[in-house]
Amino acid sequence: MNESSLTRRQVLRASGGLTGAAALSALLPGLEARAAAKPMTVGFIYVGPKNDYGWNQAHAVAARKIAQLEGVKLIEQENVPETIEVEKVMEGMIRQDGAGVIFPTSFGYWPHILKLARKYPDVLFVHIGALWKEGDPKNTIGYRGYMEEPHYLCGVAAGHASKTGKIGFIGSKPVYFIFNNANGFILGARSVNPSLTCHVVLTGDWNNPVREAEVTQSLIDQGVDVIVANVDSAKVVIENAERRGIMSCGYHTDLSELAPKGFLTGAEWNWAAGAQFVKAWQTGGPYPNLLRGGFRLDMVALSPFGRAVPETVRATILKSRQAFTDDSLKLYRGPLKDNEGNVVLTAGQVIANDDNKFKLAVNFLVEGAIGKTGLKK
Amino acid sequence: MASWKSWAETATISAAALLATLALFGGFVALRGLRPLDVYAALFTGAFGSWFAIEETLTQSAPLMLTALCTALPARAGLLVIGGEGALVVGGLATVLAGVLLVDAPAPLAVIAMGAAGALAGGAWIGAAGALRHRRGVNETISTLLLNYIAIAVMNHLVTGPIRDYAQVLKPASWSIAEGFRIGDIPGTGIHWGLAVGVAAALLAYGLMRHTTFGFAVDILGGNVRAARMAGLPIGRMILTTCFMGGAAAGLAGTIEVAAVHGFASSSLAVGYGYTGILAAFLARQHPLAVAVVAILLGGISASGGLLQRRFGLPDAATLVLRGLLFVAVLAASTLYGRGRVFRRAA
Amino acid sequence: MVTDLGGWGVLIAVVGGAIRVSTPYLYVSLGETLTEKSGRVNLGLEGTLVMGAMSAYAVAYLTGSPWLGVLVAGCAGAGLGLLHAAVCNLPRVNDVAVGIALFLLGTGLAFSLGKPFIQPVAPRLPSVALGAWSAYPQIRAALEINALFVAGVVLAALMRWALAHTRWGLIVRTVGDNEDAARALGRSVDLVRTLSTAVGGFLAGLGGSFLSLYYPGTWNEALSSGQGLMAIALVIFARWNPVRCFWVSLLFGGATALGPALQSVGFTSNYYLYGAAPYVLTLVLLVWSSSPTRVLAGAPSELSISR
Amino acid sequence: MSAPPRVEIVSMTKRFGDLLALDDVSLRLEPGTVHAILGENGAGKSTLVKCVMGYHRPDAGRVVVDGRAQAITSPRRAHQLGFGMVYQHFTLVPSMTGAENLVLGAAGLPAIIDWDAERATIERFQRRMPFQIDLDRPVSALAAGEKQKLELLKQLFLGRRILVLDEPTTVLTPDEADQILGVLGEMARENLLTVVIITHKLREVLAFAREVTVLRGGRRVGGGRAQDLDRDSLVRMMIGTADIPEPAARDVGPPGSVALGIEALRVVGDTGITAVRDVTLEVRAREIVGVAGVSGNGQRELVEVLAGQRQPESGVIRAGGARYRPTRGAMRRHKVFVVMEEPLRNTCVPGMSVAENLAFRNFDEPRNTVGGVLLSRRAIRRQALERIDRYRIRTEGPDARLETLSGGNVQRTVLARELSEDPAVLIAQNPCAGLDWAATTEIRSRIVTARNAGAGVLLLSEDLDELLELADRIMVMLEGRLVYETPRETADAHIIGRYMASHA
Repeated sequence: MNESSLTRRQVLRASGGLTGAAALSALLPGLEARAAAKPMTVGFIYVGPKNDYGWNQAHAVAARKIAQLEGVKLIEQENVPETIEVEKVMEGMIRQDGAGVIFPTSFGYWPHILKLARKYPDVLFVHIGALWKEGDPKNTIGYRGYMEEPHYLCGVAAGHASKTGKIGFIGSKPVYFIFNNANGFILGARSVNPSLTCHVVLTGDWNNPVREAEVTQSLIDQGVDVIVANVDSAKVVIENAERRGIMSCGYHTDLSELAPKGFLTGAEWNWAAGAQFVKAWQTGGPYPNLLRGGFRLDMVALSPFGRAVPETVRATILKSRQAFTDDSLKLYRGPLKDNEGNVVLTAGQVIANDDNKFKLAVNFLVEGAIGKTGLKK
Repeated sequence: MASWKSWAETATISAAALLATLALFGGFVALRGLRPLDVYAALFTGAFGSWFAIEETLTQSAPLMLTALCTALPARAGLLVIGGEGALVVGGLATVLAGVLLVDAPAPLAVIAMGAAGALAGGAWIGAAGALRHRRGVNETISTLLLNYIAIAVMNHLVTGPIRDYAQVLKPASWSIAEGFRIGDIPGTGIHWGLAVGVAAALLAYGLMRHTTFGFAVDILGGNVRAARMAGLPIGRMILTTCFMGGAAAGLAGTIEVAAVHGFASSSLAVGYGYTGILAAFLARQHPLAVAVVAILLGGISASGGLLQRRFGLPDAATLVLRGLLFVAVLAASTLYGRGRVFRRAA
Repeated sequence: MVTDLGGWGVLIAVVGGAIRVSTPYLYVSLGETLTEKSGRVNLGLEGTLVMGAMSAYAVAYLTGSPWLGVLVAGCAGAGLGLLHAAVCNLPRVNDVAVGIALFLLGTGLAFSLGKPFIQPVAPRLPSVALGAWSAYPQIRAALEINALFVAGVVLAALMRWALAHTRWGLIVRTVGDNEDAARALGRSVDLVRTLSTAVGGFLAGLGGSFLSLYYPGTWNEALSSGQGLMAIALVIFARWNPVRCFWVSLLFGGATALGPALQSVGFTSNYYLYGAAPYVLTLVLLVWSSSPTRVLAGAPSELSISR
Repeated sequence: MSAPPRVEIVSMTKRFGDLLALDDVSLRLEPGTVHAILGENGAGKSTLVKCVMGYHRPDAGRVVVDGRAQAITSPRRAHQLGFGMVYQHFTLVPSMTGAENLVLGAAGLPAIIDWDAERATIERFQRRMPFQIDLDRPVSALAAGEKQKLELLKQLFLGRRILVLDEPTTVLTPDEADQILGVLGEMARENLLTVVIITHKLREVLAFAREVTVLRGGRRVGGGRAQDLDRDSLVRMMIGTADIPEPAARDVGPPGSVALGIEALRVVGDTGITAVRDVTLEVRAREIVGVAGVSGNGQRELVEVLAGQRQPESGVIRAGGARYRPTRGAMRRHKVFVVMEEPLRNTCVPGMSVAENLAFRNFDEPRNTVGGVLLSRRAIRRQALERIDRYRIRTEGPDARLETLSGGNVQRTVLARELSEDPAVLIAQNPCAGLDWAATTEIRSRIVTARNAGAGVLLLSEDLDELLELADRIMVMLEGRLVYETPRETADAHIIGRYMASHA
């Protein structure tokens, strides 16, 4: 029923030099054509509380926007674990509430989505991991921003701001996107100060405030003076950093007001494309099954600068952002060594920013990182 | 376990507790400006109102039956074990290891071996707490609580390193078992075979406790350990056996989670089935058959939780409140046993 | 300028972490000690702690006064304690089971009522800079102490003294050690236990307010990682002695801080195992100190778990 | 010290459900007298006292103190009026020191206790007392007699003027009883105290009381000045015309081979203190060996070891000549059976049915099972019906929960279980404690019958009269040791009593 053969490459090829939303709109004629929008119930499933100042809130914000679409009714369910329960929740939304589009917004929901998508071909499942591959059901979409790009920009800010030459990255679980983000942060910082080091510490949980706070304190005791946290909600880390008088970068959503003194900037999602998928589904228009992108497709964003970032640095960062947007800046480019001295990329080797396969396989931390991925090389 | 009179007594008191719970929960939702009757109706619809709802309820209840036995069986011998969560986790881990080791075995054999491994690991886990209790006098409630944390930490450690499947990008997870080893749904339903395992375990436990000399001996032990010693019963063996069986049931729940739901071990094994199982065991007054019934009731509460959220905007924790109220009410009502004159008169 | 303290840094971080992390442990263990001294076990302090954390945060946010939040947290805890006591006062009700029930109910209520307060930022409790003398920021940070911690230390000493030197202390111990004796003295066993459980709940509520209003200083549903559940183990560990509760809490805080401290100097593997250290430690000490033939020394004899 | 008040109890009536526990009982306590309230278990003695002490609220009746009717709504009110009670089961707090226990009950106990001042007061007080106790040791470390003395000391320290003693001699040796009751009698004569003794023992009444009130079935059935009453009339009043089974006659003749042998047994108690020290004894078939002793001298631990409820530290137990470890198989092989006090606590499961409780010994024998594994509830029920009938257990039926039976019938249930299978060894510990006259007589008679049938009986009892009536030999246990032995023929209560009190 849908023209779903559009792959990511086609999307990108088609979008050419256009940017972000404009490119997307061009792709989705339904949006312009204003074809009769079917009434549609849209279900959002969150893995935690939807106002967590973090991951779930970023999705809840998108959900609010989608709810404003014509004919759309929003239903939501929070704190759904990545077990059979999410299958039952999705089925409940379909069968009890008549949902036509479902946004299960946790990475680990994917296998459960695949199972149900085959059973309910009339329902669109939009997942926030870019895991769709040929052969997966056509009524599923994977989309996700390249968060390492805004992390690179945060790193630039951190590199300028750090006086000790030590910065910190607090991660949750050892999965590839956490390490991409860490690498982006470190590469950005070392682009300013090549001798800078970054402690990479994993808490082991998506959400464990006491351990997050304790890691923050310990890092600060080690002399770290800029910190970013890749956990479900970075609130605790940023507040503790602010209290100890060091600087911090945000994640997921705009956290600038949590740290009026020390907030530099932050890496944010832009899940707005979700609305396009809903419209396409309502109107029978085409949609991609896999959509990945960074600044170029407007799928990530940068938080407003904090007081601690001087104008000159702001300009540098914005320039880098523009370079991501026009694809002139590549995150991974040779020569590049990992933090154990192994050569990852030789001089002249460049990884395209949309090389999804490379990024999914990232199992190393770049030079300057103190810490291990624990992943098999 | 006795005559129809005690059944009638149990039924009456349980019904009273249930009504009190609903009344209190009605107050809770009324404070949020909702009409209690609407919420009750949604509770029922979400739990039993359609075949789909019933399927969901039964699916949710399957692991609860098994983890409830983890508390109920040792409780019959007088021990308060709260380690179902940990036993489920180690059971799941053992299942994965068995499935991966036996990758070339014929599927039926491998499934049986995985079940045995899960049961054995869970049984050993809680059995260890039983042994510590008997040999060293270590309070089993506290030791099993600690063992929960330890099991989850060990599982997290293993799936982020030693047994991690690095091809799996979703989350740190173990190697997966072969697709052919997955146990599917009961034909014609959307309910996986775990339900059958749960019901079978409850029936088996009931038969053992009610109709064998071992069950009788356990009743003596649970009723009065001094009387059991005086009767020369092998206390240590009985404690170990009941703890092992309880742990084995929870371990089987881990097998089910791996073999029917996930296909691998990950932090998604520890989502609270063990703790809800404690509740189920107490609501069932540690009776193995009642455990199955209560598990379905609790499964229904979980199943309808989604509907309450989506229809009324109630927070997800409302089901937790409902379960907590139910638990408090049932415990408070336990004071009524033996009070009603009707139930004391000769039959 | 920050000085690199190397290995000493780890030690200071652990000590600082012990002080930061120990306060909730201290309050729940003192509360549980009092309750158990009166002959009851309250396994529901996790629910009380979470409820305290939520209500403190909510009230601090709504009124702008963190200390009012602390007070309300205590009252919420006392309320749950009263409920525990009221149900346990009924004959033939198992207090351990009631504790588990209130664990569910308390967390359920806190999560339900706390939804609107996950996002807002509430004013935080002030701290006292005990380390101002030091030139090292690490030491200054480690000794930045909240009044609740100081109050907890004083309370531990006070409770120890009160159990031996006040009328109430003697009465609580009597009720916990020999119900018949208490009745013979004309004391209401139920009343004493009710009050002890309520005060125990009050203290656990205060412990929760420390979590949400001081450190880590936020409210969300993962805020407590079982500090309340551990209360019962801590108390056994401390042999029902309030002053030892303080040391045991510090030990637990230190064990919790050890992992992050090691991670931050580059030992970044095995973090899950570091995280389990407090539990393994408790289990080992429990096994070591228990005996199959005699009751735990110091245990109140009316306690259901020590029989 | 002021004189004790004049107390009148008028028309006291108390109902528990259907049971009329106290029916219009009146009595007068003259200041400075020793007044005995005599009656069987269940006669209403404790109910009466508990009404006066403020534990129960009477349905009718009043207490008049010095001419003024007082509503005694709580024990504290009773204490204020000067009533104090010494219980059969100690009401001392084991983990506290003697001094703490003394101070604990003080009416005007200040919120903050000045221990130096309190200690000085206590020392001044104790110097006036006829006996001394180390008040710095925790009560758990005191011997039974010392605890009883401390209990008395506490009452006097607290300024109680009307002292109620509940069965005071169950935990005192005859000499201690003589001493303490003597002291109290002395104080009463000096008009410092009024003493009320609750008892079912005639000896105490006749030896110490000036006034007697006899209760039966909740009613006052007689009384008056002790010197006007004799033993027989008191017994008649106490027991009435109830049908009392005849005591079984003791077969004479030499005892048989050794049924139970204990060598150098050491046992550690709950608190880690050695409770039984190097006990060695033999019980022969057709013999009852009695062990006397004040409660708390290791008897409980000894019985627990023999019953399999406790592990001994060292020592050997033999049954029928062979090494005996109390496992189920050995119990069955050597036919070792046990009857203990407080059966609901020690030997039964209150929540299980009578039939189930009757089957504890043989539920796993072929006749009660199907294939040795499955339980035949029908067979167990059949066995119960037969035993209920033979042992005259009064119950609603075999399916009634054991806890619904009266104390005597619970103990009959235990006897039915323990005596039905021809015991070779019977361990009995205070088997009649707390039971009424009829049950007591019947149980004693069944024990003698078992002996006559060939059992070796080890009878540990705190009731010296019971031992003197039943035992063929009597030993005395003190602080975990057997310190005296005498055959029945030469047994003398006073000599035994002295050994119960100390090594003399």
